Order: sequence, then C-alpha cells, then structure tokens
Amino acid sequence: QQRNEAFEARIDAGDFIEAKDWMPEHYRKTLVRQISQHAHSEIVGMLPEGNWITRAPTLKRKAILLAKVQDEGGHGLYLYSAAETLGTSRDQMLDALHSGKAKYSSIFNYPTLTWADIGVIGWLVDGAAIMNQVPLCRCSYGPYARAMIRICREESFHQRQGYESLLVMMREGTAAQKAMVQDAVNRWWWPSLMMFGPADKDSPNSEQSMRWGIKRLTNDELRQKFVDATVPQAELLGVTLPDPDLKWNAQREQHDFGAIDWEEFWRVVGGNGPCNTERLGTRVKAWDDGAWVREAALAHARKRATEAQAA
Amino acid sequence: QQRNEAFEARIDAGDFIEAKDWMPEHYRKTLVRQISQHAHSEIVGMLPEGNWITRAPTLKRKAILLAKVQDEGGHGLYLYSAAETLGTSRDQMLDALHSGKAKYSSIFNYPTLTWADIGVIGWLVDGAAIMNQVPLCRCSYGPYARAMIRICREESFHQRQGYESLLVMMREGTAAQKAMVQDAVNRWWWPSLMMFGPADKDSPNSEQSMRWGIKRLTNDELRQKFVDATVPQAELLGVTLPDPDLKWNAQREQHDFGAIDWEEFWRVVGGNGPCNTERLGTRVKAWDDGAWVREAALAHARKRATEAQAA
Amino acid sequence: MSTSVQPGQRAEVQYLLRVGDACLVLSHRISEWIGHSPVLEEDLALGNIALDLLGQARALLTRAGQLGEAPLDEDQLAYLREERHYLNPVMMELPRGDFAFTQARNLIAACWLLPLWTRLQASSDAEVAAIAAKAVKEVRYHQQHAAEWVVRLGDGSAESTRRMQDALQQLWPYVNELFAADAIDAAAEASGLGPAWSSLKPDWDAAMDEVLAEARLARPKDTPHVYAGVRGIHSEHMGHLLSTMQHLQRAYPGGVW
Amino acid sequence: MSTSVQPGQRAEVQYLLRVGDACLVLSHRISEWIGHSPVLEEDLALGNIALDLLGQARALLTRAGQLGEAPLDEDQLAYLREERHYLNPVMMELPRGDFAFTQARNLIAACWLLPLWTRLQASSDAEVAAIAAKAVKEVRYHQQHAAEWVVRLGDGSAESTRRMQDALQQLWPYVNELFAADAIDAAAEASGLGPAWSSLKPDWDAAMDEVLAEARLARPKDTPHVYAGVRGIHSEHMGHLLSTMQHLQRAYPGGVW
Repeated sequence: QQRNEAFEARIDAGDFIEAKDWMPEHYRKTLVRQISQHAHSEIVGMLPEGNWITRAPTLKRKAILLAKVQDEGGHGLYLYSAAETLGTSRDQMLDALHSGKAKYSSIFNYPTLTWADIGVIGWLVDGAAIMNQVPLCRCSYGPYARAMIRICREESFHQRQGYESLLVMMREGTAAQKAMVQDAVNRWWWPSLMMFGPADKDSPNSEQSMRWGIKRLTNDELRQKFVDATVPQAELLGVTLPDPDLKWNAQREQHDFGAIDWEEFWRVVGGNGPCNTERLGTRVKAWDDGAWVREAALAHARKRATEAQAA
Repeated sequence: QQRNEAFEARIDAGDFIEAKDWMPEHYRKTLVRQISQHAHSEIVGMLPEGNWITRAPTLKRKAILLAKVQDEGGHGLYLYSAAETLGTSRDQMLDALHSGKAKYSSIFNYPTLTWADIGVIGWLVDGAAIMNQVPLCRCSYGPYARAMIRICREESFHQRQGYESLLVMMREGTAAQKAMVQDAVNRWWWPSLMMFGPADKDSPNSEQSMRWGIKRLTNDELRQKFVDATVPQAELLGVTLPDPDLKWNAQREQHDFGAIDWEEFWRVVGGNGPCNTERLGTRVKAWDDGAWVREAALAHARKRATEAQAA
Repeated sequence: MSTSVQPGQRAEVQYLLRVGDACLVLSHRISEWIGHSPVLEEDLALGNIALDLLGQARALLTRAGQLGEAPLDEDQLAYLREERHYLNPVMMELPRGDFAFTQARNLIAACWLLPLWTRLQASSDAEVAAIAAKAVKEVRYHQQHAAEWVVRLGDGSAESTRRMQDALQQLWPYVNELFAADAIDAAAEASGLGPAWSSLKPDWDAAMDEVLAEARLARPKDTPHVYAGVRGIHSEHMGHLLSTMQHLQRAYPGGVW
Repeated sequence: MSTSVQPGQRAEVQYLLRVGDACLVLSHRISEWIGHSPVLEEDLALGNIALDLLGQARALLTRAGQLGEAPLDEDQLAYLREERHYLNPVMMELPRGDFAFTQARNLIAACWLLPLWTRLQASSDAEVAAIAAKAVKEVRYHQQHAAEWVVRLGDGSAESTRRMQDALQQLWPYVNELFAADAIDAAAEASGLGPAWSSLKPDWDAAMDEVLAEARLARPKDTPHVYAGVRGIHSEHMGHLLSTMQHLQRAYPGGVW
C-alpha cells in the first residue's frame, strides 16, 4: 500500500518509472498488453508494404521502401525489448500473437493493391499512427517513452516520404498514376479513421490510462485532429477524400465528417477483415518455417560451449 | 530356340509382335528401356514449355501451348502404357527416372529463356523428334508402333504450330520480336542437332535395333536429313542458323555443316547440363509432394471396398 | 499496345467480365499444375479443365469487348487492364495451394458455374446463350471430376481428410462473394442478360452439400466479410498473377504474336 | 518509357553491368525475406544487406549508363532491359530457397565481392574506385554475417547441417561462373577498369575454406558446366524475377514515380 502511494506520487510528479522500480500489477499488465500489441502491429505491418518491395517502380523508391519496412522491424525490436523489461519474454508475446490471443492494428488487415497504396499508407496510416503515438513519448514508463520518441521521429520521416511520393505522382505523373493515387485514397481513408478506435461513447476513457500518460486525448478528439490536419494536405495533393459529408464547420472551427461504418470496424477487429487470416498465417508460417534455424542456433551455441569447457 | 526362330521369322515377315506373344528377353529389355526413356522425355519435356503457360502473350497462344503440353502428357501416358505391356509398371519406370538411373532426352536440360523459345522448340526440337520417331511407327512391337503413329501425327501438328508462330513474329512483329526469334534459334540450333545422338563412329549401329525396326537410319544420316530439311525453312522464316560452315554442297547434294561440340553433348548427357539437376528435382518434388494424394486415393478405395463388402 | 485499356462502366460489360475473368483467372491458377501434378492423369485432367475455362473466358471477353463503349478484343481485355478493372471474384485468384485446395476450389467454382451457365443458356444475348450451351457441358465434367477428388481426399487418409477440411476452411470466406448482389447484378437480371448471382445459391448449396456428405466433410461456417473482386478490389495475390500474365504484352508494345 | 533499352556492346559497360546486376539481383532475392525471417533480427540484417547491395547496384548502373553509347539512367537499366541484356551471374537469380540456401549464397557472393571491390578501389575509373571504397566496408560486414550463419547452421543440429550441406551442393555448380574469363573480362583487366575475375579465385578459396572448416562442412566438388549469365544466358528463374521487378515500369509507360 505504501509502495503504491509512492508509485502514484512519482506518477503525479511526472517521474519516469523504470524497469527495476516497483509497480502495481495492473500497470505492468496494461503496459505489456499495449506495448506488445504495438510491437505486433509493427511486424505485421511489414507485410502489406513488404508486398511491394520487389515491385517498387524505381531503385530510389525501392531503397526508401526497403529502409522503411526495415525501420518497422526495428520498431518492433525496441518495443519487444521495452515490453521485456516488464518481465514478459518476446517468445511469450509472439506465442500470444500466433495463437490469436494478442491483437495488432486492424489497419494491416487491408490489402495493398497498387503502388499508390504505399504512398497513401505513409501519408494516412503513418499519419494516424503518429497522432496516436506522440502523446506516448511522455508516457510514465521510461523504456516505453524512450522507444516512442525514436519511433515517432522515424514515423514522421516515413510520413513525409509517403506524402512526397504521392505529390510526385499527382504533379508529374500520368493520368493513370493520378487515378491510382485517388483510388488508393478512396480505399484507405475510412480504415485510417478507424485507427483511432471506437467512438468515445463505446470506449469509456480509462482514467488510469490517462493518469499514466498512455492516453491524453479521447479517440474522437484524436480522430478530429487527424481529419483537420489531413484535409488541407489532401487539397495540396489534389485528391478528394471519399466523404460527401466532409466540410469545414466554421462554428466549431473543425471539419464535420460522415459516419464511420462501425459494423466494418468491429468485423475487422473481430477477425473478419479481408486479410486477417492471411496476415496471421504468414507470420505463423515464417515462425514455424524458421523453427529449425532457431533450434540450430541453440544447438550450435551448446556445442561450442561444451567444447570450450572440454578444452 | 524354336520359339526364337519363330519370333525371328515373324520379324522377317514384317509382322507385329504383340504383348501376349513370346519374345526374347533382350528384345523385351531393349524395348522397355527405349520406350520408358521416350516416355520420360515427354513428361520432363512438359517442364520447359510449361514454364511459359502463365506468360503466353495472347489467349490463343496460351490455348495452343496448354494443349501442346497436355498432349505431351498424353504421349507420356501412351508410352508408359505401351511399356507396361512388356511387364514393367509405371511406378517402376518412374522410380528409375527419379533415382537418376533412367535417361530422358538431353534437349530438355536447356532452359526456355524467352517466348520465342516456345516456337523454336516446336520447329526445331519437335522437328528433330519427328525425324527420329517416324521410323518407329513401323517398329516390330505393335503397341509401341501404334503409340508412335498417334504421337508422330500430333508432333507434326505441334511442329507446324511452332513454325507458324515464328512466321508471325518474323513477318508481322517488331524488331525486338525478330531479334528474340533469332536469339532463340541461335541457342537451340546446336542442341537440336545433338538430339540425333553421337556421331556414327562413336555409336556403332546395333544390328539388332535395325532388324527390329527400332532404328532404320544412322544418327548421322538422320542429322543430315534434318539439316537439309531445316535450312530452307530457316530461309523462309528469315533467320540465320548459327553455323558459319553451313552451306550447300552441290556435289553431295546435301548441306555441309560445322563440327558439333561433342564435349558439351557428353557433359549434358552425363548430368551436367544447365538444367539437369532442376528438371529431375522438379519431377521428384512433384512426385513426393503428391505422395499423400496417391496414398489417400488408395485409402479411399480400400475404405469403400470394405464398406461394400460389409453391406 | 502496352497502354492500359478500360472496359468502361456499362453494366452488361461488367457482368460478362465478372464471369469471363473468373474463368480466365481460375484457368491461370489451374494451369500452374501442369507438369507438377501428383499423377500424370491429373496433368491431363487439369490441363483439360484449364483449357475449357480458357475457352469460356475467351468467348466472354470477346463478347464483352464488343459491347463496350469502344470495341476491345479478348487480348486487350485479358492483358492490358489495370488490376482494379479485373472483375473476377477473389477466390479464383488465390494461389494454387496444395492439391486439396485446388480440387476444393474447382468444386466450388464448378458448382457455381454450372447453374450460372445453365441459366445463361437463356440469355437475352444470343451470343452469350450460345457460349453457355457449350460451356455447360464442359463444366458438368469439371464438377464431376472435382467432386470425385473431394470425396476421395475427404474420405481418404487422415492426412488427406485434414488437408481437404483445411482447404474448405480457407476457401469458405470467399464463397459469399459468388452470391452477392449489386446494381450490375440486378441490371443483368432485369435485362435478361443473365441471372442474379444470388439465385444460384440454392443449386450451389444442394450440389456442395451432396458432395460434402459423401466425402464425410463438415461444411464450414459462413463468415461475414464479402470480398469485392467483382468491383475490382482484389487480394494481394492478384497483382503478382497479373505481373506474370501481362509481362510479354507490357514488355513488347506493338508486338504481334 | 516502357520500350526496352539496350546497354550496348562496350566492354567497360558490360563489365560494370555484370557486377551491378549481380548486386541488383541478389538484393532482390534477399529482400524477399523481409517480414518472413526466422527471427526479427534477421529481417533487419537481411534488410540491411539488401539495401547495401541495392546502393552498390545503383552506383554501378548509374556509372555504366554514363559510359554507354547513348546515356541511360539507373532506372532505365534496372527496369527496361530485356532479360538477355541482364548480365549478372546466374547464381544471384536463383530463388531465395530456405534460410540455409540464402546464407550460403550470401557467403559465396560476399567472399567474391570482397576481393572484387577491394581491387576495384584501384580502378582506372575514379567513379568506380569511389564506389568501391564505400562498398568494400559494407561487404566486409555481409561476409562476416553470412559466415556466422554458415558456421552456426553447418555445425548446428543434424537438420541444419543437412540443409546447409544441401545448399552448398545446389549452389556449387554456379560458382565457376564467378571466376570465368572472356574478352570483356580481359579488356577490363587490360584497361585497369577492374580485375579479371579469375584473379579473385585464390582469395575466394581461402575465405570459403576457412568458413567451411569452422562450420565442419565438406566443400562440394567442382562441376564442369559454366553458366553464362554474364553473357545474358540466364536460368528460367530470371524471367519470373523480371516480370515482377519490371511490372510497374512496363505497365505505366511515361510514369513519374
């Protein structure tokens, strides 16, 4: 009880909690769940973009995409490490992913159908992710906060690269390329809005999460911020957003926008999006196919250790 | 001894030997080896052409190629059946193929690198095969002779289709297509000449094979016939054959042609052509991957038989 | 001719492309087996089925190309559209999988195509009706052949039963697209061009249930997501299939083959 | 810009393309692992190696494009040649295989590229020398990384030993192309552009033998066929690789990316 009060006091003072510090079990569990879910999102997120590495249209774009997907793997690595400081191993977290117990961001259950999807994912999906994640740089758990600082910096870079690639296509490209960009925007816009989670009325803010700095704005507040930030970018780009109800509300000084298809949202979260089965299947296959490699590495280490002892 | 004389008399009379007839062991063995080798050539030969089915440039060409490769499978089927009449099962023959004991035509150890290869295989490779095979339609073993009649008819059709597709490219195609055809001819010409086997001096004609109608002309005679038949076709097509020594010899009333690279011939026959390992590996993999299917079919048949008895 | 063509928005064109592309793409996947089948007889049988489907695709693409705003031939439609303008149901483009997956998909497709072609024989478009009259005979054989394998594998060894049940499980989420309604579909029914796909469901159910019962396989549960390949929203596999299929036409503009 | 380009016959262009295409194509195959590796650390490591090789390819293709009869840029050379004008050794284009195959090939390639880049630092072409100076550091890391895995797997479990030995066996027939001589190669040595590839053999042998010994693996026997990817005679895998790689450039002529 005393420890708990001390913990709360440190939180109130804005101190970082570190791995060696005492923390309430609920805090630990909440963090492990959130951080591992975020880590899983990074590595599952490598798949839709990875799908285009071998087909990137120029060597420059290929290098950018390769580096981006690699960065996502790196984010996964920091995040698994941050979660491991809380006493859960990476293998345990991966088991939870592979068995379907753990979640990852639903956005990755949509397919990348054209090259423009790569740019649009950078612009909208990374944009939404940043909006969600920036507050986490001030989260109370030190290792997580530090990982998020680095991740957000890299994500911003990716977002700019994605947007820039779309600008090139819209400004210098052919009619077919422009149509491709518009089509990708049409497909990704609504799923991007869903990245902020259910409407506030269906998602009572956890006061705890707010206190711990894991959450600072509500889902709807973040979604509104995202829409307001994105509309002028779309105009600059020269694409329309696929929402006839989207318009500036001079009174609110915010954009009004149409109703999200929550049925679709819950369907995809519930495992029935277009790619849920394939994404998980791909991860499980990579893991299972790699089992002999991981076993061999252990066997090798044991052998050499035995020999060193014998020598 | 008496049976042997009767057998020889029937051969001399030009009668067909049938499966139920007595025959000398050497005759049986020679035929099984030759027919199964021919059957293996058909099914291994499906691979280089099959490589282009999914990439055929028009739907018409795709249909023609699909039908052709399917015909080759059909030839394999007749030939295995013909060989089975001699008391060797298809599984035994396939075992011999998969273990590397049995041979197949070396020509299929070269890769198909462009679409023009498909036409050139039809023209040159099928052309050479027909030259080799037509005499077999009169071979003394009835089931083999009958299979060969059907096969030769289909092969002639394939050869005309291949040549026609080259004509279209050479007459109506772009410069890039014409270059593609010439390049394919350059790559397939010498291997096609090698299809007739080693030079006569290195391949003493088996008197036996001659008697049995398995062979009627020597390798070099067939090769000469092939060259003489092909040169005017090449001219009509508008391609050159990659042999500076190739020219009409008015005295012989045949074409002279350059020296074959016998070192390459023996290397490829000996297992070290560009695709030997891959071709055999592909066949073995198809067979191994299909083991569960064949087992399941047997298991199903047993189950249903047991149930029928019980009923 | 490497620049992409657009089939246009006409409902009848779209309806015919949905069926034609289904045949084209399924034929492509089946043809990947040639030379790699478990037994030589299947190289031949699958080759036959691929050829039949290719023929059906050619006929429908040709007809669709005649009905469009600007005439297009079968090859322009087959090779020069962008992915978003191919209208096959997503199921047809899934990778060939193992032999169980291929036979299960062939069964599902044949049980769908059979009532579809049967009704198309009465199409208000005489060309389509003639195409259907030929196709219906072919697809009857396809259905029978696939059914035999589904029964054989479903009620075969422990491994084959597992594989076949897995195959059905993997395929089932793609089934409901084959019976989904939209404006294109409604227009075809209204004009008499062809049936609304939802009307094919009872026949399909009956045919599938019969085979599944004989194969002693469980029918998977329906799933809620409806794929929209018929509106050009494909899976990630489609792009790879097209990069293969279109390669020569794209790389040799102006070529004559 | 979907019409194919020809790099021309100049010996120095061909020599640089041989190396540049080797890097380009190997990078492509390695990149297929991203997201599918046995451990996350390898997604990163293989991503790094693929990126380094891609950078080397870009530099060499750019330089080769400047030296040709008509100037071509890296993308024209990377995306718009016909297969017969890609000059990488065949080994680089073989499918990625299993993890043992990938690491074995990476080792073979790195042990070849390391002495090659080392000598190219003294190229008579200052641009090439500068590219080499950067590349040599990168490839040293690639060699070390691959060697660690070859040792780990070669002297790991029974399965990993078998897989690694099989991988070497499969790769070995493609090794002698890396050291074969021809007129292009001789011209490069004569002009000081770069070493004759045969001169790299002793270094390669020494490096490989050291790793194989530590991995307790048998060195496969040499085989007689010499592949000729460096003269544009590839394996059947190359066409499929190119249909994937070139798809967008071919399908969107005139596109700006």
